[in-house]
Amino acid sequence: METFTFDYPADQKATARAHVGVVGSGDLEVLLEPSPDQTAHVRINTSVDGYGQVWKNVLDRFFTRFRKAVRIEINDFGATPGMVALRLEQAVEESRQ
Amino acid sequence: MTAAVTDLDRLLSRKSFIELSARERTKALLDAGTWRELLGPFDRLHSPWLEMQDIVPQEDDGVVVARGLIDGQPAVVAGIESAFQGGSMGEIAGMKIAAALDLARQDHERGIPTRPVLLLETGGVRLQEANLGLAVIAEIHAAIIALRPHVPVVGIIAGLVGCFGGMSLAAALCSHLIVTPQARLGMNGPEVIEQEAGIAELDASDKRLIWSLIGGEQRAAVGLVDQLVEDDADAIAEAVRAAFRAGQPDSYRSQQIPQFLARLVAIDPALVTDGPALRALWGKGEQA
Amino acid sequence: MSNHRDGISRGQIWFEALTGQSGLVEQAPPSVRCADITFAGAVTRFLAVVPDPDSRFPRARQGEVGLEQGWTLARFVRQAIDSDGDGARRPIVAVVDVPSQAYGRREELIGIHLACAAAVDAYASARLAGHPVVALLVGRAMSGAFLAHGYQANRIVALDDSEVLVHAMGKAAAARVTKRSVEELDVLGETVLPMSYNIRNYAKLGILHALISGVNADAPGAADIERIKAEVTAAIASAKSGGTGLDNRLTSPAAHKVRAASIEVRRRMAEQWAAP
Amino acid sequence: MVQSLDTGTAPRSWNKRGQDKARRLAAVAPWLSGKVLPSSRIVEALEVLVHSGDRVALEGNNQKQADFLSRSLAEVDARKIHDLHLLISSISRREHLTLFEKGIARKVDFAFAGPQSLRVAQLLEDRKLEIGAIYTYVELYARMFVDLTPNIALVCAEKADAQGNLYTGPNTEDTPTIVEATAFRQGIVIAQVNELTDELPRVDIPGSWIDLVVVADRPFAIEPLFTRDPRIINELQILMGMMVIRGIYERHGVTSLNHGIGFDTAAIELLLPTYGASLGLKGKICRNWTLNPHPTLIPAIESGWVESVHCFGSEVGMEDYIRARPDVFFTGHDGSLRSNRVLCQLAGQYGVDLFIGSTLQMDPDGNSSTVTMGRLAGFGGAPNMGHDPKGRRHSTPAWLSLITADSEVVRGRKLVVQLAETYQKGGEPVIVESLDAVQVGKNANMPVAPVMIYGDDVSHVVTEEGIAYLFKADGIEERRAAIAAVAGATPVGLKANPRKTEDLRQRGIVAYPEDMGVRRGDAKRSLLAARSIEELSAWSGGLYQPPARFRTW
Repeated sequence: METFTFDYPADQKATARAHVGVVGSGDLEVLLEPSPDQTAHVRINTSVDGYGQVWKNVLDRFFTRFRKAVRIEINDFGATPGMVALRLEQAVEESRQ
Repeated sequence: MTAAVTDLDRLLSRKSFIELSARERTKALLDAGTWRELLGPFDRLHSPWLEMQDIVPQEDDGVVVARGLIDGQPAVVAGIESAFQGGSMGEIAGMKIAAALDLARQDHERGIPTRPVLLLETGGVRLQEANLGLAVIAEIHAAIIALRPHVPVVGIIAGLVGCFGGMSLAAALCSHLIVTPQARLGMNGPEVIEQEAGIAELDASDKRLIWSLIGGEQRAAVGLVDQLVEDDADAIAEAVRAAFRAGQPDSYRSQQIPQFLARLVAIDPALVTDGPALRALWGKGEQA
Repeated sequence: MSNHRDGISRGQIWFEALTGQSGLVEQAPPSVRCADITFAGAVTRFLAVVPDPDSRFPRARQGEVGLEQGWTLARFVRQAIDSDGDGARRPIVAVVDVPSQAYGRREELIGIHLACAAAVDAYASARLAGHPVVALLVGRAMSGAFLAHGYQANRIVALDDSEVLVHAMGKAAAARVTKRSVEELDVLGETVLPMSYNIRNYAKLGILHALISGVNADAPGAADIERIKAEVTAAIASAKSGGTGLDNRLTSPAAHKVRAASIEVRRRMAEQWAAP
Repeated sequence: MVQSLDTGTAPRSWNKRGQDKARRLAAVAPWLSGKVLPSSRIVEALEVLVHSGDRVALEGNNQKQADFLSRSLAEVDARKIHDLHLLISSISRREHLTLFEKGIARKVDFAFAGPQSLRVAQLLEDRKLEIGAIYTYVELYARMFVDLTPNIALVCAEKADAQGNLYTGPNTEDTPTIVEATAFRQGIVIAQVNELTDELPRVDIPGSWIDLVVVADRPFAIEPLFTRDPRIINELQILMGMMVIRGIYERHGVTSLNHGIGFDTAAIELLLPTYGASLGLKGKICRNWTLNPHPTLIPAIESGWVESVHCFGSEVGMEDYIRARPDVFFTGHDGSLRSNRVLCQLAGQYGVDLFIGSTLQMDPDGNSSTVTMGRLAGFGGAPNMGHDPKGRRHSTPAWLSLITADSEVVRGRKLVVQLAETYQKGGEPVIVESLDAVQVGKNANMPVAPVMIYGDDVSHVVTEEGIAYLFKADGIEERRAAIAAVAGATPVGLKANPRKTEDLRQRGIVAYPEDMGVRRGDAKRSLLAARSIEELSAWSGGLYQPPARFRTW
């Protein structure tokens, strides 16, 4: 198990929270909630070690499109980057509802 | 022709219950618009033991407890998420269920008729929390038995993980147990039996055999569960409502001691080794 | 392993030592021993599951809790509940040395889960009806077998002995499943207390009423027996003075330390229970 | 030559092959009753009928296996019979390689070695096995009619009669082709059958093409290789399936097609009756298929999408369903499926608008391969269908829609679509700088790298990120940029230039889900017409009877 944290600049306020996914094989759980400061904070617990750079790549791409001040917590059980991106999108979509 | 079209619509619109996550399952059983989760993921009550063993936790520890109404009456549904650690019972997961049952009992003692439902999709004790998993399962048993005189405790095993280990005892203690054909109910999982007793005792890879021994249809055919329902969320929700409307059973299966002891005496262990053999003895028509 | 002194199990040794009887009952399988004796001035029912090499069910010959054992335990406990009626509720003592539930194809087919649930039901019903129920751990208290025979007691007491252990899975199997060596499991158990196979670590979970040291568990002498009788008597008295639930397992100082999460779950769920 | 007539030497024989065959058959004649050889004599008979150095065609494709004959061949005395040259479409059973370990065979020409690919690589390294070439199925059979005509064919069928007429049942597959190549050039054809019978349900191979029939010790092995359990289909595969339906099938009006096996394509099949119907596409796309009878196609068939399906082979459990749908499937007068691998491959090559399949690796140029380190898996049929056949002359709207050149003389193009999630489970990128196949090819001394589908044949690449319409790309640099634009967080994808990507999106060379009106949030399993094997069975009205391993009830 490995833990990473990343911060990204944010310029929009978030209001709602969202939870998607499950910590099952090839999947992950995403908790998204408003962050009090002008920054997006991401914390990742992953079962697969050694993929810090890939996580950064996936999040870098996500935060080029997403600019809200959120706290995102991820519990990952070996999801592919594609699945991670999909769950992040779903969390954003759910937080809009 | 019309019939065929209706069939297609039915196939397309059918909502599989097995498909649903534990959270969605709890929603499917509660009256629309009444669902409210207790100790949800944002409460962040996750296992204190998994991270010590390098295992990623889940923020709800794999159990969803939701309150709401069933048929307009107060209810609580506890659903086990089988995708997380095989639906295993750790300290928090198990305690969420035990606490929900105890709070439901306290409701009844105060005159609030809270209806309890358990979604039992579990391999049993979470090995990484071994003794605490076992301890909370004992507490779940105690809580079901204490609550049962007040209100039927309805259990559901939908599939596909099945209900095994100490939680199979919890299933057996429920006032009313609903299964689908995809469900399995047994104390020891097939793999464990193969491991402990050898492949000659049981070939765990033979799925047809496994379901013929402990699958939902077999359990229903020999009267070890109360109701067999197709894997359809609406049908299961209706079965739950009907179970509460029907009220208390005449007797609990786990208290039919003379009947089952007599049945055991009548069994020749050399002959009764497969599903059909047991159906011949205990099949529909013959009551315990 | 399971057998001591001429193939007699610890469960049987202690059952006989405490009751002075074999506990064999006509019309019941010899693997379930039951005796009512006058104990500390009151009729008390003792129960044990012991090996029976001639059992009709081959997977339940070494002291496992199987179909016959589950239903028979239920029968003996239920009998005590029914016959005591409104009178004095006799104490029930489960002498626990159970290596496992019975692992077998027939057992699953015929419903070992229900047989064990029947025993659980009976013990819990006895407790709720006001019988002081005490579990005395003299050997292994494993997994589903312990759930069926002992874990519903108001009070659990254990001998402090290396062969007394509570666990969800045999050590070798657990090592296999978790992909660890047996030695690694032991090391892990020192930090992850619920994983431990050591009864002293189990005691730290706060579930035990008493851990009794200095007793010869394999071949108890007269002093050992008197000592345990006194401990069981004390546990019965404690059970009588407490409630009929299992709440006491979360109230000990040890539980507050190690099971803080359990306590927190109960506290916060109660808070959220009623609509906001 | 004329001189030799004058010298008085014996005239040249023009039937040496026939005479040789007659001699070999004469040696076993005493054991035969009609054409039937007692099963107990099979090893003995093979030791007489087969000669060292012979080319032996062994029927062993993905599904149907002449396993009694292959097991028997592995038991012959290697001192008597050795150095055989094996022609086999699929190396899939242990004993296929035992032949090489024992020295009975030395050389092999094959198309696929999935289950045995590790051992093939090992035997190659140990110099116990020589590879003639690795083929697509059609290619291998083509050479049987050119320079690799078999001396012996070992084939299998369900039933035979006393005259040697064969009934193959629904798994006709490769049998007619192998038998034809052997029988008509004086080779010996031996057929194993499950049973002898007086009356066959239908005749798939005439008895005059068959020399020997032997009853197998047990029914021939058959594997459910084309069954994909819908429970395992995940939301990414659904998302990609939605993009394919929207961005390719609808866009190009694809009416005839071939699907590879895989969960991605299974997802597409299960999305047609739901997502496809919601787009109003029923009847407009996906009408005619060249495809094994995938159980996941059942909902599309039942809801009226599918006009016809021609099959390479059959699938375990689909027999009764196919029998009950003769308007859709090619069936014999006995009611059961008639499959034919070569003809279906040909149909898939020339007759359809589109091929779509998943790949395990793709390079920046769009070359793809399922070969990974240490495995020599071969190709099967994918490359045969996964290319643009330049000999095609008929046109369809889909074929014409890929024309990009502006000229009086121009041809259309087949759609060749490669599906790839950017990363495999386990964290390996799928889109890579260099294919493993390049190194594997070098290690195995292959003259060219074992590429499955060449990049210049690929018209579309689909990942969970989006679609690259490669056929529209102008030049190699733009192709690469389009692939990089859908390569996600892979090293290849990270090199994508955002400005170039934006330009490609503007020009319709790259499309992301939002560009084609696909909502990621809609990619839910509830969108599948069937979410489990039992639901497939329900769709079939109980006619589909899944094998035990797929049963969860």
